[in-house]
Amino acid sequence: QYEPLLSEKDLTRVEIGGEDDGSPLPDDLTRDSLELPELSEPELARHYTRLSQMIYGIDSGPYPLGSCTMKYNPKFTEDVAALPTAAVHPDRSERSIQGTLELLYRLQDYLGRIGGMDAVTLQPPAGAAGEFVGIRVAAAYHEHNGEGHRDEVIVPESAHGTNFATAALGGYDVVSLPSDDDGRVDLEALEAALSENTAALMLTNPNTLGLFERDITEIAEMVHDVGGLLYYDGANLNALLGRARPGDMGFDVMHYNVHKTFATPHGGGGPGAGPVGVVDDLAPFLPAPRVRENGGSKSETSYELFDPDHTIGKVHGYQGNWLVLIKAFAYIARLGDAGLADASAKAVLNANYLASQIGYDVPYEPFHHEFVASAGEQDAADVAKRMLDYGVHPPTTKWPEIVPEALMTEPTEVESKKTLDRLAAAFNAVADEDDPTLEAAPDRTAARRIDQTSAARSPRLSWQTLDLEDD
Amino acid sequence: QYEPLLSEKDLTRVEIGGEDDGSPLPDDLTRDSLELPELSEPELARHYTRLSQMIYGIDSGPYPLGSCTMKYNPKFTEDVAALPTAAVHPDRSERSIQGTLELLYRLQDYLGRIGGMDAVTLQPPAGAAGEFVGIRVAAAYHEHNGEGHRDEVIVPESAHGTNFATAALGGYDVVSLPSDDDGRVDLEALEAALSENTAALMLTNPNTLGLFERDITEIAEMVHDVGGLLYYDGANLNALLGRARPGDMGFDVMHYNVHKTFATPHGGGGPGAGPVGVVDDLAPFLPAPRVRENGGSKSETSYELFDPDHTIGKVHGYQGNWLVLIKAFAYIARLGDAGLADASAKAVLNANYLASQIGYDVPYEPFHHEFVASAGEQDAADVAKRMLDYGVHPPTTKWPEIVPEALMTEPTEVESKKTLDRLAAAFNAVADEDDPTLEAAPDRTAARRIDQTSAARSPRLSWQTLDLEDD
Amino acid sequence: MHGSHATGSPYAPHTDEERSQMLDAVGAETEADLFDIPEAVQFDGEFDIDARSERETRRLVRSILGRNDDLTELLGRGHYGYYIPSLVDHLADRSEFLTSYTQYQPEVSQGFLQALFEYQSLLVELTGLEIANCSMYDAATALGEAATLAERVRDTSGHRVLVPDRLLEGRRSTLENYVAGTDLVVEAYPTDDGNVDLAALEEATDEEAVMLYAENPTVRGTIEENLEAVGDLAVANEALFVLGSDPIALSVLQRPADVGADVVVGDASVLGLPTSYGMGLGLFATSEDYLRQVPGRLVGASEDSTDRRAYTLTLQTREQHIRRERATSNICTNQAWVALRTAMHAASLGPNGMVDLAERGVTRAEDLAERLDDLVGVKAPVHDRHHFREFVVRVDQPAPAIASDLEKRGFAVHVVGEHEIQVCVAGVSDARIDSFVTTFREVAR
Amino acid sequence: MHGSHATGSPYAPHTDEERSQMLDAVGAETEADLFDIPEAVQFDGEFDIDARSERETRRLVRSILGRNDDLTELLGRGHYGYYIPSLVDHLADRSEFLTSYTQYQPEVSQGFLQALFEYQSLLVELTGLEIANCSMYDAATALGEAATLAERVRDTSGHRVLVPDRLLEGRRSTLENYVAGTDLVVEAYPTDDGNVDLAALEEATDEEAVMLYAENPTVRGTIEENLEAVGDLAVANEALFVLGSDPIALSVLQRPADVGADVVVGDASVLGLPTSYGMGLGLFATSEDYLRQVPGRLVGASEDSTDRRAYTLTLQTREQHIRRERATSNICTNQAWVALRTAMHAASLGPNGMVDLAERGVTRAEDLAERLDDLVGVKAPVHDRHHFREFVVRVDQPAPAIASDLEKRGFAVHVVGEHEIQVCVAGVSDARIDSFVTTFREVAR
Repeated sequence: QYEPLLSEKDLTRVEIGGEDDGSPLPDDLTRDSLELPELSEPELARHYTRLSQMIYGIDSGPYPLGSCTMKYNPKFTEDVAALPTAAVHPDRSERSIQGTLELLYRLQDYLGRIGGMDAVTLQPPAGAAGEFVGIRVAAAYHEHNGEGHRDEVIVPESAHGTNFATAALGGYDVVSLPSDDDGRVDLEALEAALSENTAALMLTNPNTLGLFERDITEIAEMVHDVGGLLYYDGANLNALLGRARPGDMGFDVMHYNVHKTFATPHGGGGPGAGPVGVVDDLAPFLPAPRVRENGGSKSETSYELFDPDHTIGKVHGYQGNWLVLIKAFAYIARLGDAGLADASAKAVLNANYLASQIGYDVPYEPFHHEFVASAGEQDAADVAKRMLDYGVHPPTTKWPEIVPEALMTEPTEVESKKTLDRLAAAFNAVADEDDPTLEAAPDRTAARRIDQTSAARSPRLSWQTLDLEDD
Repeated sequence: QYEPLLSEKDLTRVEIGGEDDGSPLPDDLTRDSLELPELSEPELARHYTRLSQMIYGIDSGPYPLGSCTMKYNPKFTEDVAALPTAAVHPDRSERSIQGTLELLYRLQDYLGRIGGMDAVTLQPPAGAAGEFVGIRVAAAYHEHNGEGHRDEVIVPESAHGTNFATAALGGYDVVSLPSDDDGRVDLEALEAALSENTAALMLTNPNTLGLFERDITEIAEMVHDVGGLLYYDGANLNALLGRARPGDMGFDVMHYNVHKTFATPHGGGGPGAGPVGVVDDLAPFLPAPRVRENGGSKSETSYELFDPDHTIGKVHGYQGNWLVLIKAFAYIARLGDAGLADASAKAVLNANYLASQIGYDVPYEPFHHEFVASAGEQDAADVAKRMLDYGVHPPTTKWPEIVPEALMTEPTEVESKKTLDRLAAAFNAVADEDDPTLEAAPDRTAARRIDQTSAARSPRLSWQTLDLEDD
Repeated sequence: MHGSHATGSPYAPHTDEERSQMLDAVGAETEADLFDIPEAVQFDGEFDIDARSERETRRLVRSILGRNDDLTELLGRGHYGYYIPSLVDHLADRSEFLTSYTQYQPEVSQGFLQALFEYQSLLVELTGLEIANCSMYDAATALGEAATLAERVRDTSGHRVLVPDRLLEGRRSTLENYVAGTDLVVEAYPTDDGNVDLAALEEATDEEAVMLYAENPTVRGTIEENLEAVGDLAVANEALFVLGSDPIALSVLQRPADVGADVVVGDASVLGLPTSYGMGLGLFATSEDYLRQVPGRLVGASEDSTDRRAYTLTLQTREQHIRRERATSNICTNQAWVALRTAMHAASLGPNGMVDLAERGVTRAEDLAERLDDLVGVKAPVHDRHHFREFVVRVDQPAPAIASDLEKRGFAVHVVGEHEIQVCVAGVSDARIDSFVTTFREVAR
Repeated sequence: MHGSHATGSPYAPHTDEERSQMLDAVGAETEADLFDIPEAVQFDGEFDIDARSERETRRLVRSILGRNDDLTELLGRGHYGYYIPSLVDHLADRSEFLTSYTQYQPEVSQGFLQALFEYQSLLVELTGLEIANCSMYDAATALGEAATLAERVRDTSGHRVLVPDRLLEGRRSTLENYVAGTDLVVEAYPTDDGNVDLAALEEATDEEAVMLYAENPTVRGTIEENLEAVGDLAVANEALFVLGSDPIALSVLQRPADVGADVVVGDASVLGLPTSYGMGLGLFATSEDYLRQVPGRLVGASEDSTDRRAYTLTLQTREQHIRRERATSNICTNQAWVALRTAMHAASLGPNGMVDLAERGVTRAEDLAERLDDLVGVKAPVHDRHHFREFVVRVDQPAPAIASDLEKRGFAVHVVGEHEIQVCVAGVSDARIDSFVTTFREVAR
């Protein structure tokens, strides 16, 4: 059932200033009026309840979006983030927010251990912001060493789009690296791409095909040999928890997607958080401030903020997405070593089991937490739309492009065998259907197939552009 | 989409006792095993999320159940009931729970003012329990006065079923009272029913037709003249807030349905709360304990529990539904005099407006917060089922029986004109439909028309009685 | 100056314009015209209740409840502070569950009906009895309802309801009120070292007995060892055997059906509800023999018109809204939402978790009793029985003084005799238990 | 002993039996067989992170955060403690909102898309500009994105980004990082008595300027009086006029479109989010001229195949997952859920409530300034301007000492100069303001 816009329920214009309204400001400092919906709490409760019913969330069913690690979000982490003691203003004195600083310090420490990194900043508010910190840190490092001429960042063709965009935002030329026949970094191509102008190679491991870059040690050596840095994109870290650490593989800098690996909810697009870990050599360049211990009394350690010596400054007004960081801390503290390792083990088991149950071809293996199937003669986007009709969320589609009509699938550890069987049944049912059926899909959803071309050709980006209907 | 039972998702049998399980108890004190579903948090979150989606709640749309006063439940009242300071054990010392006692005291006071009553108990956990307190108090009062012979309670034919059942539970003979042609108490019939055996007359005002008992003063006199007591059923109090008070009308005892009048959520059937107010003469008989001030320090009043002199004892293990009482207190404190009076004003306006917009005949008026329409040649139960297809909740049906095929409708004050128009449209659409259409309804709901006969004829009251399907 | 609704209900959505249109439609100038109240009974006074903003109201309640002391509660006797998984709050608070009415339109209430059906099934497994209703108010009222059931189903002219002498006052008093309208009489039988005094009960039981009531665990925390004997006694005298217990205890203790219980009552909110000043959830399960006499609502499985399984309230002819004065009970509004929470908590624990929780109640109580027993001037437990979750402690000093001292130091306990204190381990962390022992040593010497 | 999952993830639902079946299906003995990690880089150490129960974890976090002092915050400068209606938490926490992903499958995301479309529309009304995206991270990053937009759309060879000398350090530093990969240079222009020093800005502005940035209200709480002049200056020099503000200020202050703003940035989480140690919601609105250059996600209306209105992410060819290194920004994960909360809070206030809240920010700040100005050794406000919600106070005593004394007595304020303190009234109750004035009198003398 269609839910009208708030503006279709009411629009009330309030006049501001003028003669007798009692506005405390002179008219030349104010606007004339404000026109917005004026609705009561019962009406709003129903509006947003109805809207929520037209959303597929993680509590609705499986959500196997490749590279997105859509885990179940434990309910209790919401409770701890909602503690009144968590609501502090960013300009509070350090002395008065020892709790906040302690939690940040502990999370820095946890993440350092998990990634094998020496120093961590929690400031980046998302994965892409973490990448940006990595690139800016790399730039500052090279500059500091008199190597400011390095102007290239190498990115594998199959990498996440943010890697390219981030490198460009950092002012680098992007050198794209093709995969080899096995779907991994082509060492010869890498050799060719590397030069004295190389600032960094950005890599995710396992890569977007779910494959571990077996030559990682050699890759690290090659990059380091030309004076470049090795960046780890943490999007796929859920494959490795407790079994391998980027720091041990030779990576110099990495980001963590806590809204993937550490189960903080994705919120319909965000907020997430993208902490960055680095090896000792890069620590002086991290954003300011970070948190450290400063002694304190016998019974309680105290904490303080400090600016790294050669800090790049800030990439966020304050310290990033604090509420998200609390949830990530709580998740890690809940699972501990054994839980984290089990999460990866079950994530990899689930991906392999699911792949074994579906009829679509999976060209590259051995994959880990995710696999990329090919829809073959079918259009992958249509396959996805049709899967919606079976009550499950489809995988990421048409990417990475190395697999034709890619169905990039990451079930995560939270799905049971029964759910995976149901998901496999949906894949297989769609695999047997013909193109017209697929093209007509979905037909059991709140909206039918949406016209993207019309949306983009005549953009209507606010209710002000629509012919509103009176509710 | 069908949601399997928990037991269809898993059943795990745990053995208890036996030789090597390490049970701390000897086998003869334990059961052999326990067989229940063993499921993980993600699976349970999805189960209950899915179940919630198959429920129509107050945030889903209008809920015009006559006599049920299904108001919007303000969200903030949940927050105050969830305060950690509210979680206290019933055996705590009075000194250590002054907050709880103060809130109860203030609520007793609020309710007394609103109902025009001298003393209030908050113990009854529901309206029917409040009625039971009223009947037990009446019995104790008569007994105390040497009038233990009074063995009849008079109840109007159109009264709520609980009135009859409560009087019977109290050991009284129920004398049923017909309505007059205007739908109100028939004074002659009342005269005939009253006698020296009359313990009480139970009345709701406005009555279930929404009509104010205009002769209430005379009725009170008649009842009191024979030595009976007048009981007010608070189910319809939402019609009168700030405009009339049972105490002023001559009622001796009344209950309040806080889950109706004071917007505490109904919880799919409960918990509610049914506080009881009485005039001074009856106060010594109220349940034990109640709360009173006991002086305290200069800065803070303190409170204590006390047993009324001739208390009937208890009707609940402790003090009733405490969490519900907090919500009721918060609602009253939020609205204040003006808000409460406005609630009744708008409730009555809404009922009158809705009645004016529907095609069904409304035989009795002037009604207040609710009206009873007649479905005429249609079956009222079928009308209700068909209304579900229009996305609204139907009214109470087939009751009171004084109106043929009754549609007892109470929109409450929380519905906007637009919602009432939508509700009226649903009424009117169904009014134009034929019987086969109505009998086939509903067809847009989670379940289609459910076979009541089959349910009652071969009762299957647990999953143990079903052939379970493996999910 | 810009706010609307400043003088009305914040939850009435009417704009001035809509209000006018509506008044026009009904032919009234103001709402007052719609009221048909004789002048003599019109109220023109004030309640003198101030309206407050949402924020101020929250602050008010927070401030009032802030007067409650923050104590570690070692309290039990029917209400327990077990940890409730976060899942329960988050899901039970979904407004579809919280704000819906009784399921009189089952087609749009399937989710709640199924949850209640699952709750009933949980109790069926726990008790071994075939029928559980979907809630009474609490243990005391469930006990009262059991007595009226006994009265309705009795074959004899008996009128005696036998209950243990050590019965919570609220249960006894409520029971007395429930039978006040009948010819039943409540009589106490003695207990012996915390359990039923079987010889005395045998003595007391005759054909006039219509109901025998026992509890397991008992109010003093002992595990009852005589249930089968009580059951036999009930059979021999054609009395109804009513057993009081709760879902956690039932997870490991003797299954009621195995000891001949005809009805099981108790407070099921030990799962799912924090300590809420006595708010509860009346558990009521019984044999299928009494199907038509059960009080309260029952959810049953059925089929919809497409032959799919569907759930509905059933056997409603037992209930007050149909049967009126011949109903099996006057209950209408019940504790459905608490039952939902209980079912969620149980589901969250699973059978392993429930058994664990129950067994830890035994071992942790044992441990604490041993540690207290080591203290000077203290004997624990008083009764030479197995204990479940709580036990009675004998102290040389006057018990009220000790309890008061403990309270000042942050602990709440029961005083159950001049020199008897009762303590409970449920929900209390190991660290707080350690601290309690230390404190107890100081105050008990 | 009965618990499962004791050593694994509590959120992985696998039973032992299912795990075996799955391993069989993939032909592995254990999960370890499925990993393809060279031995050299395998990790066989420990993180030394203990697993905890849910309850213990909650207790841990509660205990850590319990070390934060409970202060009344008279803090502002971009983050405010406005009261958030309970409605917002209850509805935004519905798991469909909280746990869903970016709306790449719009057919099953209509609810979130519509909410974001409504958020965009709110900003369009507030700014008077045609386009608002559905979030950046915070005000600082939105400012950075505005500069890169200026760089992309510039007609000239200019490279100067002019910002006020009094700019929050976090905004300035973030801006510097965002333009580090471009030829843009950030330069400060002077302010005068809290507002833009117009003469100095005119002096500083030339054709090399690609962006002029001003804020209203300013960081010192003054209402900017020179916006139109700044707008004219931007037009004259073909520079982009970027204005910093927030939704509450925009409810009453001059409409950005009316003063010639090309872009509006700021922190929209002043509505909908409690103070969260700087967590924010980057507001970004601009003219339709820059439609194809906007950073971040845009929700648009369209039709579905049955011609019903439907919403979808649109113009995605601007974004990184399509355009890669030629994207308008690298942003992917954003602050969508915060935008939802902001939209809910705004809807809850309505236009009357928003104007009220804004105007009360003016009058309550005025009142407090007057009361402080009456104190010995205190001048308030420092600037002879209209103020919005906050203002600077001059104190004779050293400001850090005063702030420290205030903190000891329960109040947090900003120190903004050796003898300057900044205070903010937003979200502070009248009672606490009274108490603050009393306390200030004591510490300032």
